[in-house]
Amino acid sequence: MAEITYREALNRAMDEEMARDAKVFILGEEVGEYDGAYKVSKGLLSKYGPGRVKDTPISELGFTGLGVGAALAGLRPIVEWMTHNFALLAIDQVVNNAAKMRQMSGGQLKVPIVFRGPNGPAEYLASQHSQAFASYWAHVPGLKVIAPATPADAYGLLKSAIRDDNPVVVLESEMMYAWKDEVPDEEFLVPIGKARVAKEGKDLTLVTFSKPIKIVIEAAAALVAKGVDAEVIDLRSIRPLDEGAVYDSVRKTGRCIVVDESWPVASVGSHVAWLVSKHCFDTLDAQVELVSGEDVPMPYNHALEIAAQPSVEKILAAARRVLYREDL
Amino acid sequence: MAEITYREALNRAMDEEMARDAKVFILGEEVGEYDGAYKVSKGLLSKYGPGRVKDTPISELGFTGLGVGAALAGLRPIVEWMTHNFALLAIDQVVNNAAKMRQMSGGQLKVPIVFRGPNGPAEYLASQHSQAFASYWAHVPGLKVIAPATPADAYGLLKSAIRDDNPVVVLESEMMYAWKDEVPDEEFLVPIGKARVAKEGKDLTLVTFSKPIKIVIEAAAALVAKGVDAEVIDLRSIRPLDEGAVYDSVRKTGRCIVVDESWPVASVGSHVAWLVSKHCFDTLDAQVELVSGEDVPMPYNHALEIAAQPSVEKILAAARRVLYREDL
Amino acid sequence: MPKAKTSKLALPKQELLALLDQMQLIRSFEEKAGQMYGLRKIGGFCHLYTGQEAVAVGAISNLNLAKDYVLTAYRDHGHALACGMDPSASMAELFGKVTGLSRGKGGSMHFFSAEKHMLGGNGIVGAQIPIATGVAFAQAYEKTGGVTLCFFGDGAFHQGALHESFNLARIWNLPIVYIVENNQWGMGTSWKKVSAHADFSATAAAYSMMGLACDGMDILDVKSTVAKAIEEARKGNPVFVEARTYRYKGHSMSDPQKYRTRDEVDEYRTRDPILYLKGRMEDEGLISEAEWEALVGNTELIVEESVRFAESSPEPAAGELYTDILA
Amino acid sequence: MPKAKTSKLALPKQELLALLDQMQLIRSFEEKAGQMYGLRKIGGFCHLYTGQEAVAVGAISNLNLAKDYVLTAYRDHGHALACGMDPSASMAELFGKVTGLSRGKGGSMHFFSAEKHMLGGNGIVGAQIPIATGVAFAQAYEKTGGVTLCFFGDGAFHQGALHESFNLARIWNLPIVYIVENNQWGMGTSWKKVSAHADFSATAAAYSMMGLACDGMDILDVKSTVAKAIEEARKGNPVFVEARTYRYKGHSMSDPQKYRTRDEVDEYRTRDPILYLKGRMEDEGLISEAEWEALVGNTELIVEESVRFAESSPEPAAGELYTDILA
Ligand SMILES: Cc1ncc(C[n+]2csc(CCOP(=O)(O)OP(=O)(O)O)c2C)c(N)n1
Ligand SMILES: Cc1ncc(C[n+]2csc(CCOP(=O)(O)OP(=O)(O)O)c2C)c(N)n1
Ligand SMILES: [Mg+2]
Ligand SMILES: [Mg+2]
Repeated sequence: MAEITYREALNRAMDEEMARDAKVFILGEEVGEYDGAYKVSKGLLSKYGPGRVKDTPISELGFTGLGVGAALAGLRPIVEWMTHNFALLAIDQVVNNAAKMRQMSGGQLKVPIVFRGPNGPAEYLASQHSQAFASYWAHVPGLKVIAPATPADAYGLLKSAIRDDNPVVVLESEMMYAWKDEVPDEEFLVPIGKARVAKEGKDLTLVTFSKPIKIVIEAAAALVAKGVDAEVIDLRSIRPLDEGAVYDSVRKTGRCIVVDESWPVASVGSHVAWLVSKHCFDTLDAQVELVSGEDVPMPYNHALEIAAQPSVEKILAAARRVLYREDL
Repeated sequence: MAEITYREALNRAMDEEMARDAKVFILGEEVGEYDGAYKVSKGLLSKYGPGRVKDTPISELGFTGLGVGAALAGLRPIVEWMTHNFALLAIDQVVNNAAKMRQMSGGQLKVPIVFRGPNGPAEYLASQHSQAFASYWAHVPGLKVIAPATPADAYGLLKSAIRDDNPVVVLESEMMYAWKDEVPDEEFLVPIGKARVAKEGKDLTLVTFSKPIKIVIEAAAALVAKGVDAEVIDLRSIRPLDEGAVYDSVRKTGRCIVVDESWPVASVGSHVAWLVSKHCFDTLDAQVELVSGEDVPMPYNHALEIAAQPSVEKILAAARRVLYREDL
Repeated sequence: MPKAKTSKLALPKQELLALLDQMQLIRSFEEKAGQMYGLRKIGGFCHLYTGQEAVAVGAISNLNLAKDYVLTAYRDHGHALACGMDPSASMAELFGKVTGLSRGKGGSMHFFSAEKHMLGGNGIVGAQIPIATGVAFAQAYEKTGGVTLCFFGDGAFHQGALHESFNLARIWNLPIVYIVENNQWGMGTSWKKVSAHADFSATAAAYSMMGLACDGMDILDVKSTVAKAIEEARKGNPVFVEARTYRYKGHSMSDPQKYRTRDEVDEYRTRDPILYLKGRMEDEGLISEAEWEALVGNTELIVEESVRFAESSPEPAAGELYTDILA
Repeated sequence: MPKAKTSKLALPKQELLALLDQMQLIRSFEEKAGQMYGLRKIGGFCHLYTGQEAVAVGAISNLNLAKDYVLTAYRDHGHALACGMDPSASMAELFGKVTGLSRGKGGSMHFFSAEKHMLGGNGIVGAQIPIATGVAFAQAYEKTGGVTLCFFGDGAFHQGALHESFNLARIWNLPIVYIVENNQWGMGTSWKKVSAHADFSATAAAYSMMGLACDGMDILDVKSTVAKAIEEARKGNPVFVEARTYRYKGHSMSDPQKYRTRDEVDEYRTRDPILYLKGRMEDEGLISEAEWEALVGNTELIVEESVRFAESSPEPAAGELYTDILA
């Protein structure tokens, strides 16, 4: 079992799937000659050639729609968005076409396509380049949405996404690409729709997805030091959502904090917080808290930028509230 | 005090504001010679001329961005989207520019612009033409979002929106345009950010916005007949949200159902349901329920189309659950 | 501008009859759909194709739908029928019945046939342009030898999607023919008012593409022009064709059409694509009045049958709300 | 292609010196910004303008910024300085300080000056094109007599926003000059690989617009070409200008530039826009070595001062996170 980065894990997934199925191809800005803006597609051009690794012009709507058409006609495109920020230019093709073609055609068509790229704030990138759009994709029936938070999940979930006959949106992160962890050498798939218990615990449930897993694990460790044993749930899949895994945990702990780096209003985070509030109403010992990105456009200044994001300290503050313990 | 339609109320608001301020102009598809796809801009071309009522090509991204630029340079554009479905093509200009220009410029610029048009399902329009996108706009700091549900609010809120120095998104509805009600003859403004108690009550709080107000009022009437006195809150403004008005009501009634015609996941509805669950945790006697659009693309078939939307029956079913009363 | 008649009809009688028959089928189908809309059997947006029949039929008659594809916008009944899709299933779709093309879920704007390679029926103006470009990409990728016809209106021309797609098709040498059906109105907007240039097909040059124009009221001109375009496209050179045409009815069934004069419509009706071909065939003795009446009678039977089928078909079951969403 | 030198410099010495001075200021500023990035005083995406100075300076020197406007993309330091924005506030913005142009909230990609009519600094490729079109709309609406210059890169050319905007500008006769700074690379992508045609400015014809090309390494050519374009634009005729240029540094500070050769860069450095103008002026005895050294020394002082200012300025207070969002 080798330690590889999240970036390498995604790369390995694409490489294996391209080797396995000639219908799989990649398109996007800088995916070929440049090896990917964040080097996720490194080496694939030289291995599979320019017919299967397509450098596109900067035309998000056009090449995303082109991917949808190619999928309708039987290929299995992987569309790389340089970041999800730029995907707003292409969102019509995802929401109005990729997600609906099957339904509008009464089940005649399928759209096996993957849309992937980094989502959420990185560092010093200011407001147009630091947005987390999980909620935009999660909102839409007809899509699947995944957010792997470890190299192993990046590998196993992306492979499942490429083999899925439906459009799958993948939320990655510039900051996560360098994260390293063990990934089994033999091939495996991670099923879409199953959450992961990242840490077991009995006093409090922390639910999150994507990059915030890091601070959530840190917060859980800090809580352990204070005698609080938190369970950490990594959702992994946002649509479909593994509601059962979350409720099972909260029914055990009686308390829940959701952590989502997106803006709070109409977010995946507040949705999950409501689901828990509703389905665990009888067992909850405190309100469900949400630690989200602040409700502001991201500033460039680094101190402000950090203040705009979820943090260990914010999670601990929420824990104090749901545990009614000032001392934490 | 005259009875006028919602459509006439919007028209009167635009007419008065155009008369009052020469910087106000309208642009969009069919707003001029055709008098508006839904006749909301009727007569304005003949009154104000083609310089101030601009028929655009079908170029949502282009003319929306043009509006943003015109606003930056001192005008006060009203951008009509034929429907919010088509605004997905323009969403980048709203989210990345209109909402952020002030912040990115460190407060130097302002963007006084209104984006308006019908949102949500009408009838027999199938999946691409029947979407409710409140959550997409509500998610974004830097925007204001309003959803008038009566002719008087349509008039008073749209006037406030046009005078606001910030980008304001207005959610209307094809189905509401013909709704008729009394609107005072004298000029008035409705402030953005204040909810309205549409019906007072003490047993249960029903929270909604936009078109579902109709079935919510009907459901409240049906409940009265069964001895349940529901309070109805019409949010009117989604961003900013009048949280206080909602909590005051729920603290009184102890029970809450939110009704939102959007898809449920990461919706305004589930967000409000979480806010209530959190802020009224100590006073809630039951879980907060959400009655939303079904989590499916809208079918053309009318029976299915109706089944996909919130209904009086669905609200009553939710009421049975939160009141623990099978008999309702 | 109506062209001077070409000297002699270049196609065999059977082919000409087939073209005439398809146009007439569309005409009857659309007229019936209009009636059924009036009777509230059909709801929502219903965009009829009458007046434009020569474009879809002429262009699509060049295809081999075993490998070629067609995509268009919401004004899609004509293209569907020209692709050989079943009139009864089409009418049933308009009625929202489960026997419809899309099981009653798509309606007028969303006709599809996986079998006939007709991939919509798209309600977002211009959205089919990138999608069709992707279908052509798949054809090139798989070396199927197929070509894609992408139809759109004069109103769609100004969408950014067109610019992005034309560029992609050119740099990747995709086998696609873009056909703007310039019926001169995008809803109530005259194309001249919103277009920076008077000759759409001139735009092709900006993308190093072949640009062709044809008279969309003359099916023979459409057919031969698109044939030439297809030949070029099969070599990997995308082509842009403008077909100047006209729609007889309002934009959709709910359009009062105040923006144009009765005279303008009447003027075009004198150049009716069906009567034009029929006249040409008569001139050369290729159709008798009896043959014509048989043809019309036959299309009417088909259309009557489609209504009977649609009427008597069941609605989708309630559970259908949750099906056909994910594969 | 470098053009044959025009026979004689057509501008008075003071104007030429001012152009040289502005280009040199940008050069020094950018080199300093690069150093400061290396020292981690600046973070994130930082796109330097070295090599392209002649385009912004030459074009903007034609403007009256009391009524005219400038918009560009994220590679915006050069345009900002050419608009006369304060180098110290600019450097402070790069440092994220509250004394910066945007109070430290925008950073490198989002330089703005309401006063100097520089409206960004846009990080979404192509997004400034519709916005600039709207600024020009406001100028026409208010009959200010002003014109808008909209700069964008060769990579932005393929965005749909361009097509939509060009059409709008033409049909509404807006006073705008679109300038593509064709520095031949969009990140690591050669413009030739992703462009359907070799001559960008030919595209203008598709929109019935005047199209002009100039040598972006020759400030005099840029200045006179854009002057001509502005004259036309002030009459309500949008114009499209291609300035062929080159960037010396990587796309942003984090780009290893494997996609191009050292030779290609060196080749362009021999046509350096600053040395070129300086050489021309020397040929005609319009600048002495002492004058040149004074000029360079002066810009260096300004840039040193900008760093001192940025260094010593305070960070925004924590509460600034919640300000400048709504008006
Ligand atoms: C993106 C988008 N914008 C607007 C509309 C509303 N709309 C439907 S059809 C139409 C006019 C299209 O005209 P044209 O492309 O010429 O096609 P035609 O109806 O003439 O066949 C408009 C504006 C839409 N469906 N999609
Ligand atoms: C919509 C969008 N897509 C992609 C990017 C990422 N990106 C930033 S700059 C750039 C290249 C732009 O090249 P060009 O327009 O030639 O400008 P230059 O950098 O050469 O000045 C890309 C792809 C972005 N910022 N916005
Ligand atoms: Mg048309
Ligand atoms: Mg470039």
